[in-house]
Amino acid sequence: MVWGRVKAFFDNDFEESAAPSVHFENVGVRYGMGPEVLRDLTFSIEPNSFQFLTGPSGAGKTTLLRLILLSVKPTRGLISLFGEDVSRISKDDLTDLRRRMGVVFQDFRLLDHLTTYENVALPLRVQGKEEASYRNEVVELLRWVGLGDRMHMLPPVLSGGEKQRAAIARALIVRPDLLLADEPTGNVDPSLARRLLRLFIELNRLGTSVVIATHDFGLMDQLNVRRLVLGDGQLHIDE
Amino acid sequence: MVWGRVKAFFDNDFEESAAPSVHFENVGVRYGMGPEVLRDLTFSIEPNSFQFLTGPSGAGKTTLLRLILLSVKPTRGLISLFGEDVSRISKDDLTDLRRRMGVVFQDFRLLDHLTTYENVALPLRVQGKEEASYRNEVVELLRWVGLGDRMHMLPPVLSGGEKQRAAIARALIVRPDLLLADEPTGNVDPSLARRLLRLFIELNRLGTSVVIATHDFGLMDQLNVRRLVLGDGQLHIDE
Amino acid sequence: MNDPSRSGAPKPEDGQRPLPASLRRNAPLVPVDSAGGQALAAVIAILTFLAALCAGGAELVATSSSQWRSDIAREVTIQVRPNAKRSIDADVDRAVALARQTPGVEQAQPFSKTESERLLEPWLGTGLDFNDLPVPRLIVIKLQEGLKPDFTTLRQALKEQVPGASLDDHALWVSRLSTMANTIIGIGTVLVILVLVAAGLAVTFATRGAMAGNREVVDVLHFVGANDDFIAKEFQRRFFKLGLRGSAFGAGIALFLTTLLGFVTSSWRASPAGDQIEALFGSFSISWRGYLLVVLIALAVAVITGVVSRLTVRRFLNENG
Amino acid sequence: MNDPSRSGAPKPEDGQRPLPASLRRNAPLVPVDSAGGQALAAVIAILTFLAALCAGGAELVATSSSQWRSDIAREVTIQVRPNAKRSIDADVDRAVALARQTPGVEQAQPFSKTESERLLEPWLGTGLDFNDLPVPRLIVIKLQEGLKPDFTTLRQALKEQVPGASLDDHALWVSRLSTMANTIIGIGTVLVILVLVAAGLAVTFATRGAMAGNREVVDVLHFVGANDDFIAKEFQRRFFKLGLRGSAFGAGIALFLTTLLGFVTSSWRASPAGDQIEALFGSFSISWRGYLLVVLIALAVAVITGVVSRLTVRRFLNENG
Ligand SMILES: Nc1ncnc2c1ncn2[C@@H]1O[C@H](COP(=O)(O)OP(=O)(O)OP(=O)(O)O)[C@@H](O)[C@H]1O
Ligand SMILES: Nc1ncnc2c1ncn2[C@@H]1O[C@H](COP(=O)(O)OP(=O)(O)OP(=O)(O)O)[C@@H](O)[C@H]1O
Ligand SMILES: [Mg+2]
Ligand SMILES: [Mg+2]
Repeated sequence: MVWGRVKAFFDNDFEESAAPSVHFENVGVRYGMGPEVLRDLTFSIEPNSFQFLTGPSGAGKTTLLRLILLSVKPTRGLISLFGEDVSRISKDDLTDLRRRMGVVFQDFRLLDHLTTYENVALPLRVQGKEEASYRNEVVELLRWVGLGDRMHMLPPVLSGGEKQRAAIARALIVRPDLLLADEPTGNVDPSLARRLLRLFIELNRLGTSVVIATHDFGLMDQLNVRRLVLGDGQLHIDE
Repeated sequence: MVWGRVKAFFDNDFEESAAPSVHFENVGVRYGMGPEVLRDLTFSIEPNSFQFLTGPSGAGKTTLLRLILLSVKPTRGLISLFGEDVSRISKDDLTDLRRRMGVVFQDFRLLDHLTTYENVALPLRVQGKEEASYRNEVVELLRWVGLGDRMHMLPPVLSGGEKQRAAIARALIVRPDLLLADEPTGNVDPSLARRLLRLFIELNRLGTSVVIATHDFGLMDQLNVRRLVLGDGQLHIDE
Repeated sequence: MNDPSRSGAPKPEDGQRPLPASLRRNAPLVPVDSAGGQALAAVIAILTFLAALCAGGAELVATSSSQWRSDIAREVTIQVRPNAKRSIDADVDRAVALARQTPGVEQAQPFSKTESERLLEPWLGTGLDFNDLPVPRLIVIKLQEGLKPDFTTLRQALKEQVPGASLDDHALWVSRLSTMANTIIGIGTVLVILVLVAAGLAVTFATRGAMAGNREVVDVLHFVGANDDFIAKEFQRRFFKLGLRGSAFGAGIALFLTTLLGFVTSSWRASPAGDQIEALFGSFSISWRGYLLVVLIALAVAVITGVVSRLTVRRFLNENG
Repeated sequence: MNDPSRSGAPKPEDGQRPLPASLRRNAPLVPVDSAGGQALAAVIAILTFLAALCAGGAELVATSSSQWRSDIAREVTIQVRPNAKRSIDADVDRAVALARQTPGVEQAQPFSKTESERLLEPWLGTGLDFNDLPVPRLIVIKLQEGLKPDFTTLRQALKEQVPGASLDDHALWVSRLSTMANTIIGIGTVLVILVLVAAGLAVTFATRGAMAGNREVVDVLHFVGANDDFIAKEFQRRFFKLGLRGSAFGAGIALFLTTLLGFVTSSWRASPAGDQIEALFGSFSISWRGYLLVVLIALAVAVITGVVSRLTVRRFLNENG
């Protein structure tokens, strides 16, 4: 598999870059005129690290991920991504940053008019790559997440878990430097969840920083890694 | 609370009706030209019963619920709802049947342009009820599921778990004879899940048949009830 | 956490805050500003505008032409040709007397010699010495309005008593002008119908688009117990409002533009170009009938929008279970 | 289940089925049949159709009027009035000779007495004994095409040698007809511009609607690393296609209808009503210039659609981060 072959390259590459993938300093955010959903967040996500993000429903997990994705602006504080301050970033740089990140949305956000295959290949197509160069890889990944025979179906006819797996595959296909997954196993059975977790772990081994937002203690208990716990708008870190 | 007051009525009412809420006989279904997703399903859901529906991702849980909702037609076999054969049902009867059922969709299906309050009140509004007659009840239920201060927000700005709770409230508000919930706790934390389960149990006590499709063994283990397990298109029942 | 049904009163986690004064927003159940909405209103406005222009133009021609026509039809002339053997003045007097006897004739006025000569001027050139010419003389007869008297007796009498006289009731010209005007009115009407059909088409497409785009909403409404009637009504109400808004806007602009044009042309009227335009199109000030027509068209468009969208929605619902 | 990166080859659960021949569908990244799409195409078709009709009408008037005008301008007449003291036939011959000497005159043809009399008939009535009348005589002069000869010398010569003659170059009529035709052409042009503006507006609204309806798609494209340029291009391509389709359809119908009308009117032509219509509007067969115009308008609409939607998309993307 291609991933095995590029492993060495990634390993070398990440040794040099010391800057954390994500760094928050005293970040606070509110929606509109509402109360602060998150306040005084100060933390880092190191390159090649693995962590869970948890907290009760409505605690702000998704909001935190959206801050990292730059789709929500903090009302105060400083955010830097890959060592770069993002407060006055240009549109082009934003695109570049986004190409280094993979996201699994809580509500999947697949494009309904594209097949599963096309959805998963979308990030590569958007980057202007030739189809021949990624075709095998996409198919391989789809088979690994159990969508080998769903490749040509449109998302609206997929089951909930199938959509979720397609969303995961789309985030993984670019082998991003930073993976943000929002409740990526909420719609699949425990054995499939384990299988998907293995995929995240493998990606992490290849050099990606992984952040998984989840409520699923069963899933978190399988892996002894750092936990970022949100509650009452504040962050508490379990190493 | 109003529910308490109508309890006696429901209790008496259901003693007489012996017909099962749902009855399947040799039902099979396929989508388009594909393989049979479900085959040879024969089972009943008794009035005032409580059961979980489980099985791996893609096993056909949602499909089974959609069969009961009459939004998918079986390719063979017989389905009857509340003692009535539904193969040649008229449009008016279909509306009547649907008003006796409450559904929580796996993907919520809230109307994005209505507030949470309006979404929850929708089934009552559609039935032509006056707002004054249901207003307190809706607010009460919203507070119970923890959306008391989200009442006037539109679904797109709700968190995943909040949407799910709004969807649950919309299904419960009409106190249906049959409640179908598809993965109703996939996006909430375990303690909230327990709280929601209590709501379902209470509804069941008031006379509703409840079917909860879920992957969550943590949830199922809390209640010793019948489990309908789907696998390889076939149904296996754990009493 | 208490079980609500047993504890009598719920204990929500956010305390017993009083309810806000009103929870009712009465939001439409069908999203109002969905994709097609604004576009549809704009398009309906445009089409109404065009329809109103066409109708206004046709009305203008109809009004002017009916004026011309009645003017011309009300004016019958008797031509008395000079005859060396008779006195032309006596002939003219005789013919006038005969005409005045005919029922339905309001007035019969002979042209004087100078007037007759001036009539011939454009055709025979100016500066001609008319004394050399035995110029025929005209008698202009004005008919009572609305009456179409029978001229056979008059014709007969003239033939007998004034051999050089001939009666011209302009039938040919009236028919020519009628054909012309009717053609223009016909074209205008066809254009209006075309535009209304276009509006209907646009609404059909937009409704189908909106239904397809709102399939989710329709599904949800079905699931929570709404019947087709209810859903169709919701959609229709929305489209009727859109249609009314669009057509009112379009008609408003058309009225505004017409009024403006009326002002502009009335200031042009002195210029020779203005004269030509006015001769062709009449003055641009539209009568109350024109305004009424524009308002009617706006209403028609709104009604068409409502009806077409209702039919489309019903068909869509029947097709899609 | 094996870990793919360590086992070298994956062992998917559905076996190693060979890949299908092609996975490429090249589906557009922007949904094609979204709500507004069909409606927009229909509306563009309608507007193109109307624009084509207006343009066609204007072109028709332009062509016919330039024909009339050049015909009229090319025909200059000399009127020779009878004079008891001179021989009219000699005068006519003299005038003809003088006209033929003038440079730029192609032909000078005197009307015979009968022809002249027939010309006067509608004005003096039929059955008149023209022997009694000293009828003026006309000489029709045809000018060489494109030339506008100087008539001052001719006028001077006529004045000296044929006192009863006067030259009429129809200047007044030409200017009248010009004003009329130009007004009609102007109105047609204004209508075409109006319709094009309407098309632009409709596209703007539809694009904004489509963007709002596809906000999710835009978001996703942004998140997977597409820049604004890429997204704008995708939208523009789609709208250009829609616009082209719509305008081609509308133009097609307009061409078809015109051709059909041409056939119908040519069968009418015998009837008197047909005569009137033809006199007014010319024959309905549009010249190649008319067809070209319709095609140009269709192209213009498509281009407007593309450009306007691109601008709208860019603005939308800038406004919405
Ligand atoms: N666009 C928005 N406008 C206003 N409020 C918002 C918006 N998005 C989220 N919120 C509110 O912010 C709070 C945090 O939302 P968020 O989605 O981050 O929670 P979460 O931790 O992801 O919850 P869940 O586990 O249920 O998905 C919620 O109460 C939500 O209602
Ligand atoms: N409309 C459809 N057309 C074709 N295939 C469909 C359609 N809907 C569902 N399927 C397929 O039928 C199978 C069963 O789907 P279903 O949604 O019932 O699964 P599920 O048990 O609910 O799974 P999950 O737990 O992932 O939600 C899936 O493989 C799915 O791809
Ligand atoms: Mg969330
Ligand atoms: Mg499902």
